[in-house]
Amino acid sequence: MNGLILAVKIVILILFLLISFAYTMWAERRLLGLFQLRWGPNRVGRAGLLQPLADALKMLFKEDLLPGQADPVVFRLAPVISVFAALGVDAVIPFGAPAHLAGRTIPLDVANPPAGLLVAFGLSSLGIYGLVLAGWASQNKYSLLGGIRSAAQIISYELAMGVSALGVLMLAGSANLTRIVEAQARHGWFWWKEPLPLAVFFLTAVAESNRTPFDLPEAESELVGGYHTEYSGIRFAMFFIAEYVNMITVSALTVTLFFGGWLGPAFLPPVIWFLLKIGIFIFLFVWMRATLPRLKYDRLMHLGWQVLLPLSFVWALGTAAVVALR
Amino acid sequence: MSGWLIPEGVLLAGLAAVLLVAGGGWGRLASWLAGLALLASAAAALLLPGGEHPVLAGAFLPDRLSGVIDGLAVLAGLAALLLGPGAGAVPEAPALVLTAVLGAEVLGAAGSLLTVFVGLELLSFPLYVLVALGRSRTNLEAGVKYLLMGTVASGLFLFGMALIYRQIGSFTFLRLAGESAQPWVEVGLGLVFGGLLFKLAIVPFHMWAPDVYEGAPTPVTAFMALATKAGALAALIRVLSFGFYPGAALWSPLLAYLAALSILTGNLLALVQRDLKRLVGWSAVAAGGYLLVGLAAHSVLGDEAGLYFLAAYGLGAIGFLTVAGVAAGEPDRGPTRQALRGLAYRRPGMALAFGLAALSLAGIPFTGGFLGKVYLLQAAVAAGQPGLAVAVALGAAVGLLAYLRPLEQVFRRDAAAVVPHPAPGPALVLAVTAVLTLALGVWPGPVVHWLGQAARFYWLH
Amino acid sequence: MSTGAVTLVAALLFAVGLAGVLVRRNPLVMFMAAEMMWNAAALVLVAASRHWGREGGQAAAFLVIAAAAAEVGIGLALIVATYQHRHRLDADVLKRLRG
Amino acid sequence: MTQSYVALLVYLVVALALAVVLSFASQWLGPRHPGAVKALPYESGIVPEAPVGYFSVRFYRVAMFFLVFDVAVVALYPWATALRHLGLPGLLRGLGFLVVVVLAFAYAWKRGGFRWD
Amino acid sequence: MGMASGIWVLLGIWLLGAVALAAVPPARARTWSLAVSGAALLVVLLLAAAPPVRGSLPWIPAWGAALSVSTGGATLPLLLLTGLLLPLVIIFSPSGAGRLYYFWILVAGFAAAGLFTTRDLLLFYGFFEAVLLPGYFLLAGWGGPGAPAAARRFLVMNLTGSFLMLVGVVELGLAQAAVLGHPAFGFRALEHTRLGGAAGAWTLAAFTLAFAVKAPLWPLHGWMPDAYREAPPPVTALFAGLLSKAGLYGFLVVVLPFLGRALAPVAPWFLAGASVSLVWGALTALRRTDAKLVATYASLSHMGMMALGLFSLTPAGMAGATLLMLAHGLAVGGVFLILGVLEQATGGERTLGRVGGLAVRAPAFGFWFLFFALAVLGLPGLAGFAGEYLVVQGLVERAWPAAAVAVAVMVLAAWYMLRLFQGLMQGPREQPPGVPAGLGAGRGRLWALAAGGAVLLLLGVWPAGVTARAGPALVRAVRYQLPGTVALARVPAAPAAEGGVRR
Repeated sequence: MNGLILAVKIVILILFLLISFAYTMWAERRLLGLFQLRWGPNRVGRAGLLQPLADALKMLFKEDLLPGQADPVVFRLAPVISVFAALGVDAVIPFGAPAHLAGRTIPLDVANPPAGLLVAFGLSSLGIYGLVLAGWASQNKYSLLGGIRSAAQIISYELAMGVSALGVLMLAGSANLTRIVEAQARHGWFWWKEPLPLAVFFLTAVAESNRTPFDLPEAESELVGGYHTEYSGIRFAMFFIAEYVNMITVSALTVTLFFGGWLGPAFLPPVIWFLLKIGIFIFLFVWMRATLPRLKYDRLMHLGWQVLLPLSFVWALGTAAVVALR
Repeated sequence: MSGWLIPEGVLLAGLAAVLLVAGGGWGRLASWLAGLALLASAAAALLLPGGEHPVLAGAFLPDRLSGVIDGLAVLAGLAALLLGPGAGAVPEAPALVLTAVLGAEVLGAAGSLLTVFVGLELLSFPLYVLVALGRSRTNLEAGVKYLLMGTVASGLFLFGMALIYRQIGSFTFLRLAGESAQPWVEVGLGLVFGGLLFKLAIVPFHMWAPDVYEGAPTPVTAFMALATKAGALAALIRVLSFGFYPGAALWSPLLAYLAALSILTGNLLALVQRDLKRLVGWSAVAAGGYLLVGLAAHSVLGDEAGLYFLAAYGLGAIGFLTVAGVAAGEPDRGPTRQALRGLAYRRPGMALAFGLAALSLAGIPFTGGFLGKVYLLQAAVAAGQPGLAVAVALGAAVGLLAYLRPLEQVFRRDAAAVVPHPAPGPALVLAVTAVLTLALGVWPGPVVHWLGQAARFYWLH
Repeated sequence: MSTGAVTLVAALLFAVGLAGVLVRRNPLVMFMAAEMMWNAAALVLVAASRHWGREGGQAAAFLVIAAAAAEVGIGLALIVATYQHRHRLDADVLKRLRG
Repeated sequence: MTQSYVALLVYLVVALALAVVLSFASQWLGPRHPGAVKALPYESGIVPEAPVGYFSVRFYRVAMFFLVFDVAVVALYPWATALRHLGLPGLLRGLGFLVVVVLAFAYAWKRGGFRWD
Repeated sequence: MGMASGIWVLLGIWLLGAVALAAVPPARARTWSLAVSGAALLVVLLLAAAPPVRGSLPWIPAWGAALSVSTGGATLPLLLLTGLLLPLVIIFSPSGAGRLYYFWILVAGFAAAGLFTTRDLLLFYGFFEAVLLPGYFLLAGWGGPGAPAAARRFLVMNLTGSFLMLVGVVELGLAQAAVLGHPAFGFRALEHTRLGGAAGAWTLAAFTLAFAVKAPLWPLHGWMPDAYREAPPPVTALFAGLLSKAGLYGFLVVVLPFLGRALAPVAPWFLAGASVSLVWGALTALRRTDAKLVATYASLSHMGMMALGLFSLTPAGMAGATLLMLAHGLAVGGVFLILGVLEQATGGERTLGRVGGLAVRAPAFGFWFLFFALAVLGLPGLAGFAGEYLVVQGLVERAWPAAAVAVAVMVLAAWYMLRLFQGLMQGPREQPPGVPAGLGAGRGRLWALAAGGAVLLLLGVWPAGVTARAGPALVRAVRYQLPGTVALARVPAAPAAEGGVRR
């Protein structure tokens, strides 16, 4: 029975992620169109709703190129790692309050390890390997530079991200994501207690998913796509799957840590609340992409190491003092 | 008072200050600060009355043994600072030296395997960097080699430690002492010994020593000769002697064999070396063997002897290398015997210091090295290991030749090599090592007395 | 999983690491193999910690990880510097120092 | 608890399988017209001359900073989680640890480790 | 400290004299060294005039080791030898020698004086090795073309023996640790040692090895010919006259008193070894044509003679050997010094048959050469004779075959010594080209030789000056180990026998 429940949950989660990836992409293109006073994809299906499907099919039937000098194994491994890491994180994020079904309590997450936040961070860190290895295995100067840049950027911002989450851990007294949400049910959502960490967390989250204004690794204008220059077909698409799933994931994490996860007034089911909140953050992602220019590399690193990291450190210390002395 | 780990604390505070000063690029000020911190640490170790109670739940045992080790480590650190580590002279060098000394001090006061591990790594990490600091190919190679071998050795140590913990549920020597002999603990101890013997450069864990000693900048080699050995010896004394772990005595025969092997191998291979640093590297292998003689005796006397010999050996090696370094002139060139040609006529003072150091290393009477060997022989004979004593004697005979060949060059009259005047730092190091070497050899009474008390103390725990 | 089984796995890891150090010639790979030995130890520590119901082993494992990180920092720096010097990584090339 | 990890493992295996299958889809479905020029690295149309070289040592620096500081931060997680039970002594000990971390950070900053241009 | 201050002063003179050379201008080094050795000789003579003294300073209390010194027993004769020989060596030293040369000479004086006065085994060991260093450096630095190799062989052979002996030293020092609660290295304490069985045997072996190499005795003399030949003549004199005695002195004051119990059963083997030394040396001396080598092997032979005296384990043998050490040291030292002068004069040529007739050109040197050669072979009326007589007497008491060998070799000795004299001094007159007409020897050198000769003469007519004083003390020292020797001496083993010793 447990196995069946698990299987159902896994299938639902993966389907959800794949579908929402597709429609996040669609939504982004449509929104960008609106921001830029144009239409965006609106021909395939009603309002372009079938556009993602068309894109996917196109990608599937493209030729799969392998550059002559490339390391064939690593070259093929890299996108797998990216997608795997992106999908993996979502296993530990609770999507809603435990459901009661036929006398059983079913937690709405695939897995609930005691230190779920650490697992989430750990799995998401794996994603770097995908980018770096892609860059390295392509044997292309742009790709290599893109891969290395992405590694430097992601690990730099990961540090600030980790520190910004410290305050939440202190307040919740647990690294378990369900507990953190429950704690917010008791003490109120954490965003108003931890506004600065929230800002840092979200910013670093944007950087982690290589999104504008932190999309240096891809930087079409200078790196011709960066780490995925040499990729084609579905392998090329996989990096996009990873990017968009990451967007969803980090939005979910932000919501879980700072905005009470699935919590919300009872007139809507918790899962819907959760999805709504995620939607808001995805909108923010798109908004930022439409509005902000790309940072220069040195500015980016400076921001990560010398602004975000110390700021969140100081804030974490303050939180520590408050929590310990209360 | 040192029960509160004041020497270590002082060093840590000094380290912080030095690091910040070095970060600003004020290398000279960093050096002075580091020297000050070292002196303060030694003063705290030797002048403040020993706390002699376990600290932090037995993780530290600040007693007189730790005082001895603190003193020796500080000596090595001061020598390194005065000799000016690293040809490139990065401002961080003093901080690295300080960290390594801190590691040795932690080892000296270690009360648990975990503390030993921390001390070991604190000692090793800066050394990996210091060895490579000259940034020449040789330096870097030596650094990488040391790093690789050191990592493996630490791996052995760690796995042994983990096995012991798995069996008895604790890291502290106090707990280990209470256990009865168990096979898994024995296996763990074996691995732990492996890791520690590596630092002592005992055959078959000696492969790194000649290469690293040769490849490191001379001041760093000098530092290693005393400081790493001090740290490793302290740790081994704690593991072997402090705990009275019943199984530890079983290791004595094996240690005795390794000691004999190291002594003979080290001395024989020292004999054929042209490069003086490499010579010291092999002699370090032999010296590790000598130290192991004391440990294999598994007695108070043996531990005292080990400490005494260590002091004598370290001073000798520092003096020897200092002269070699000055004589070689360019920091990157390995000092060979030829660089010393005619030193006795060009720079009689340096020649005197070199002679004392070489004779002490060879174990000639009225130098510290001689009495160190007598001490060790006493321990071996008293422990009923005359065979080991004979190995010590034979090794000394071979080793003599090794040191004699450079010494011959010093007195050669046919052609004198150009040797620059030593800078104030090296000159001071030479003066101090020469005086201490002589003092240890001529008037050892007080030191012997003091060591006896130090060693007896922790055996009585 | 029982402590014994974990220890067995750790012992295997340890052996693999040791073999890697002894057999491979690329310093980077050798270094990774040596780190594997460390991690084997950390694994045993964590398992033993659970076995005894004491947190000491876990703390020790943490310490090991921290030390390993520091070591990797130094190790990579050295290996990269060597690499820049000779553009090839091979322990057989590290022959300037006989040994 | 073990159940959680088993579930996680199963999920990860599924995710991995999905990723692997997906990645080979184009290879099976797509056309194949290999060519010498196609196999060249793409450099905006210019024929590549030198092979891929080296990149700035700055990137290694970032890697090492990350390594050291990230482990330090991870070490803070258990402390942060348990902080409400530790009280003032726990706070002080954690601060002691932080002092060292901050010291290292300050040193790296002062020494110009974070100068990126 | 008290009455022992004379000894401290003596040691101080040597050591400070050597160190002070650093401040002496190079041109004055020789004069300064002569003054130092003269002052030392003066102190030795004063000590000889006074009754035996003994003193002790704390050194390493935890080990039962102290800076103990005394002038009793065999010390004084050997101290006299040191005092007399060193000025001679300095006077005969080459004029071009620098400060470093004299430094090592004075250090040799210090080490020898320390070795002969100390009464602590650890300190004894220290000086025993310290004696080697000046020998090594003098040989390596100022010797002939083959000197560095010879010097290395000298040092390594000797130190290998010494290092093994160090194990024996420690074994002895710890022998009574169980009783005393700490090690003890003082001679007084060691007399009571009861090391038997395997430990005793191999301790004895270790000491024997070291002392026999140092003396040297057959078959451990491998380093000797090269070293003696390659060293500058004054240094050879130092080796043959002084350093070689250190080995025998070791047998006398360490092996017999502390390991006599282990030695007694195997003493015949030791006698046999010494006899071989005696015969081998003599026969080889007869066959060599290099003048220096003849003297060298003669020396080896005489070392065997002295060893025979010691291993006879009789009072007469021990006293005779002591006297012989002094006499032979002076005499053979003189021979080598004069050989040096001749060598200088002939431009390095010293092959018998290619030089000759030197007595005509330098009658004074010819005379003194004959005198010292006769002293070496033990002409009645000179000190050597009394010594050899006593040795033979002791051998007759214990092992008459050895006595017969000794007497026979004494005849051989006459033969090779005269052969040497004739070959150099008489013989054909024609000289190899380039040999200067006269011998550039100063008047001072002749006076110095005369002084040495006077001492040999004095002791020849008054051997009791040495034997009466040293004998009883030597016998007393072995009373716990070799009761048989005491019985032979027919002197009560009471403190009264050493009545002259003061604290």
